[in-house]
Amino acid sequence: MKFERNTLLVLGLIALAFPLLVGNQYLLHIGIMVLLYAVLATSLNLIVGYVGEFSLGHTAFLGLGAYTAALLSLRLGLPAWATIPLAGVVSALFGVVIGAITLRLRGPYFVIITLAFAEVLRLIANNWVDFTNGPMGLSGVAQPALLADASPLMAKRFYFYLALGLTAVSLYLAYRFVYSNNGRAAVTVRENRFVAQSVGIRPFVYAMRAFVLGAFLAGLAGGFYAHYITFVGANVFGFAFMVSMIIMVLIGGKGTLIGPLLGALLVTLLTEYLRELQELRLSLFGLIVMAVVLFLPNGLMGFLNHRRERNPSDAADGAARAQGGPA
Amino acid sequence: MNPTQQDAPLLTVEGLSKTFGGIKAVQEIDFQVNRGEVFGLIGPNGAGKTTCFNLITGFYTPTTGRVTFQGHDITGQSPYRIARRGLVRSFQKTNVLKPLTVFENVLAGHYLSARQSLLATFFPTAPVRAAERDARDNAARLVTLLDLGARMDTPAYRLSCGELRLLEVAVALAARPTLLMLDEPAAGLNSQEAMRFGGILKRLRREQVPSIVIVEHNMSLVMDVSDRVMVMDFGRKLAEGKPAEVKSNPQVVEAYLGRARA
Amino acid sequence: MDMLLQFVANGLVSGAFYALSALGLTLIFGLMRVVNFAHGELYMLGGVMGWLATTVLGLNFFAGLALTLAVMGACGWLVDRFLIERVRDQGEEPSILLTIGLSIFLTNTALLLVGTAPLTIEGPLPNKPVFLGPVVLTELRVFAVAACAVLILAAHLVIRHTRLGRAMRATFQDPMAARLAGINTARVYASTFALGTMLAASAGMLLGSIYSTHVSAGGLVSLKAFVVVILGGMGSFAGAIVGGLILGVAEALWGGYISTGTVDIIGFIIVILTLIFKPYGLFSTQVERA
Amino acid sequence: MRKLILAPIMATAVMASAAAPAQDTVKIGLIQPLTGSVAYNGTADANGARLAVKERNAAGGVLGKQVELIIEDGQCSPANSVNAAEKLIQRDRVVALVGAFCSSATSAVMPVARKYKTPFLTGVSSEASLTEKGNPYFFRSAETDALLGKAFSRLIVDNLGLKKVAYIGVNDDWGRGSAKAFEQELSGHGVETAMIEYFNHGATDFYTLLTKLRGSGADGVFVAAETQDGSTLVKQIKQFGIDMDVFGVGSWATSDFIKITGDAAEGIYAAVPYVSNLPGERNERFVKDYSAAYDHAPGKYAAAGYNSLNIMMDAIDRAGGTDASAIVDGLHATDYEAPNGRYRFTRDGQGYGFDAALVQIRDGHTDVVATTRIADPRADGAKDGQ
Repeated sequence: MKFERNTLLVLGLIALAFPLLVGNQYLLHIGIMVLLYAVLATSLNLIVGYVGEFSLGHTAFLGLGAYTAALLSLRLGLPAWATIPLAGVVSALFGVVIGAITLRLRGPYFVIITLAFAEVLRLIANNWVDFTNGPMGLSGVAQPALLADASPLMAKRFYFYLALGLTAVSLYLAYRFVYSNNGRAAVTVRENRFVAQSVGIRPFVYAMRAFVLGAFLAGLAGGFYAHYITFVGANVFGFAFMVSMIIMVLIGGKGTLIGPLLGALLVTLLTEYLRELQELRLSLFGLIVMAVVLFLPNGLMGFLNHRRERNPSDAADGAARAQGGPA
Repeated sequence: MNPTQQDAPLLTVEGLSKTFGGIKAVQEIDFQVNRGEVFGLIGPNGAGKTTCFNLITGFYTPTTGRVTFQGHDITGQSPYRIARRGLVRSFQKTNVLKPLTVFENVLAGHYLSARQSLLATFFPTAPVRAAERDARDNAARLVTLLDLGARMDTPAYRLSCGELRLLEVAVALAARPTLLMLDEPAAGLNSQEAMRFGGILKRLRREQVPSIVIVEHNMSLVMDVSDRVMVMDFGRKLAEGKPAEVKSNPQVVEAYLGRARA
Repeated sequence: MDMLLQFVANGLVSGAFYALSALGLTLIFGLMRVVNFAHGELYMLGGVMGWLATTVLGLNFFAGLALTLAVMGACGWLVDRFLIERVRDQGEEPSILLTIGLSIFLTNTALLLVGTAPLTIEGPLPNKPVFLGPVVLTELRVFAVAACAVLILAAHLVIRHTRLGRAMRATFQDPMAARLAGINTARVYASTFALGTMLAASAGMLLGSIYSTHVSAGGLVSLKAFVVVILGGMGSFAGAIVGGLILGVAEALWGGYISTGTVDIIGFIIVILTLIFKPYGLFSTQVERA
Repeated sequence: MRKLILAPIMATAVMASAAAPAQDTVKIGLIQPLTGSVAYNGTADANGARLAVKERNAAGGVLGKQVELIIEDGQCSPANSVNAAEKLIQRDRVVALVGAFCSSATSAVMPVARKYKTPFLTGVSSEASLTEKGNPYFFRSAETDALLGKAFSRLIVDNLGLKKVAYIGVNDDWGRGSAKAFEQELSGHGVETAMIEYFNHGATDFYTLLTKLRGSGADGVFVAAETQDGSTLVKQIKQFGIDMDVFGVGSWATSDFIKITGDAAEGIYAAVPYVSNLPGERNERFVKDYSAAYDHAPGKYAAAGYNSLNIMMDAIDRAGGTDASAIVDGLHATDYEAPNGRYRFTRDGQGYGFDAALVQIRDGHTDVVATTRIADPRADGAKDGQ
């Protein structure tokens, strides 16, 4: 817990300094994408890692957030500081409805029903032309007004800090959730439903809370996506985003807060730098994904924690906990 | 608390039956557990003890019968509701949160005392923080109480069988039960470990939870800790009474020894 | 009325094709519980192999099919032994991620090797129309439906009446007990995966001869196949057939009377409704555990 | 642990600085879908582009330097295309961008190009509104759906003599746009509309659609579909025994299409901006070079890639340097002799003046029935206003 918090703080400091040290806008862009994916992976991790169910429909919330922000911005002219939180709220509301239906199922059934929801939303977005502009998509989503006269570099820095802010909010909420009674209840449900019920936990409630929180965060990410990319089409509901998120969470290590961040960083950099290999890159990417499953079954964090457990110098963290140290 | 409630039995089971696809697993069981009492439930394998446990704690729904806990009818309620009333159980097959440490397991058991809204989760107020601190202090205390202090930060999957049993009791205790129900807590322990477990149980009774129902195979352990004992066989109640009385009951002797000879 | 008949006929034919393309998944997902996202890619490889065999090697359709089955069966066996075996009994996550990785690898490697152009496989029969009253079919389609029936029957017979089939049923009911009874479960798993792969590949080749195929055909096939398997109740061949037919007819009617642009939505809506009201498939008798 | 996180960032920084400019070549970035479901067309476009650059370099390049074409895979996804654009502009320091293929992806790249003041030309994306966004860096050397519809409606009415037409399009921006544009134009010529239906990309079974088509009473059917979908659809139209005039847009007038469609392709019409047997010496040369390089004749997208690169390289030459505004001016001054006519741009950056052909497939070959010119939309608008 302390280890996670300290690592997160250090990462946050590095991220804060990053735009000031780096003037290259491509790197800033990659940084922004890493942060966007960090929010997405963190939100998915709440479901995969803490509810313990494998959702393949998480893009539903990314897409809902993106469309909400784009429509509010284009139709009602709302500014980004209003559309992005509203995107989260709309996603969370859908999260309540979808969660209430899907969380009654488990295992492969849950996997498929969540995927079905995302696909239904994708098809609606693609065909409800009057509302979503169908396959033509929503283009020209406004960027924040204060960027009107800013240089591209300033704009990039602004978006970076905006994304960093969202990441910080996401991690704060996730951290609070995970290290509270709620998160412990969710983990208890994940690990053993019988124990959970016998100590008074109503399993559905905690699965639901984590699910809705995940939906909210993914919605925020969607809202940010709409304003940063400026174009929203039905592909935000698509399987491609889902695959990226899943790979990030599992490569990084589910059920940890740092894991998804590591995953977002590694996978985004990997996909960008594999560009050098042109046509070979996706084949190689597929192989890397398989290799991670086979050789790092608990993701990078699992690997590192394993190392850490063997390393006695890190045990101090544990000792503090044994004395009932405060949160 | 008014005196009538104080004197009334803590748990009353009346006419409890359960049928699984035509097989009568439990038939017409009646018994009461009083406040401050350790109640033993014994019987040969397949006698229906665990089913009885599951019926009382809501993991199975009774076919007929009534379960009353502290004056409330809890028949057929969900397990988590029953747990919230103060009736907390452990399991026959070890059920702990394997990848979590001993401390984390026990902390997770403190769920009820640290419940909070989502808002309070994200923006904790002073009372929420205090509750959280209390839960942590109490978890550490419980771990020590159950002689697991040295294993505080060991993941549960590394524990020995005996330690797992203790951990399970600690998790159940964390939920602050009024009545603790233990399902074969000494299964898999050797006699020495079982003796030690008996000692811990007595300490618990003094310090933590006065009322306990215990299902056990280990006769000497049950007879040692229980105030009263009920014997089951083939889903029915065979006998009930003080340990010494039950021990000399011919039917009980028949049920245990008769079958052992056969 | 004529329209309705034709819609239903279309739906039944495409439903049979859906069932066919989902058969492999019925084994791999339904029985083995591997959420196989590479299913569509195995189907695609069947088509590509079929194209290689018939066009490049110049074999006739059936010789090509035999070759495809042999190669793909071996591939399936290897995939199971070297990949799936290592994540068996670890829940869905590792196998989903593994098969997603596999599908990315297969699609893009196939793209590197045979390119992006659509590929046609010379079918065994001409695609001339056959008129049954107001209903139009083609010989090749009738053949494909028949082939579909044969494959389903064959797979059914294998599972019901062979030693391998018995071993399979025992293994999927209780792997531990099967192992104690002397069944080499690792071999059973690999054989099942190989069989599933062969079914997927033969569907890919057969349907490739009716339509055409290309290296990125897999994604859509996977999605529809999951719909079919879920509708039919996991692991049941009869269920897969009914699931396929339901999907086919529902799509035909939706496309016929509502709109063809939104036709994919109906399958997912049926899946959602099925899982809400009959959580373990339309024909499953399994009850929910406590 | 922390080292592990920092390492890739450091590596990134090092790689980025290593890529800093020592411009001895003129770099142009091309974004196309090279993987995924549109990869077939994107690859054709990239092939055409490569050929254009190779030819130009053999003839001395532009501004006395060799041209370096950097091709990135945008997968037709807005986010990935933006990633590719950022990489091309910021890391590779390209002086101009071409591409993105799908209108959605192009639409997402446009603000990036504008932000970095990088000239951006698409040779494919046909969504009409792209050139109406007032983006001064954006140009389109392709027909819009509306322009193509306008150019062909008269031809189709005259040559095919249709009274009632059904419209079928792939359910994406291009398919919907084309179906709508042709429907509008043909209605203007008094052609009745029997039905408008869309199908999803990758669909394999069109029998339901065809049942509706058969019942619609149309005497002709317009189809907006790419090679794969179009071929399957056309085959099934013939299987279904539907005897209607089939005409459409898409990369149909290619040997690949004819090869995979077989006999079913006989007699269908395609309205295309380019077909390999267009008359003229300029086209003959292009077809010969392209066939030599890739073993098959170029289609619509190969020509689009070839033309867009040539237009961009011409503009850079005219600019006399790599300054963005000079290149933009150079693009405005475009008067490019393409295999399919002369390209010029309106003030909005919309290309016009090039030819488009109505082609019929006969005996396994493409037959040019008639050609028409994509008119200057402004001139046309003025005429309509009278």
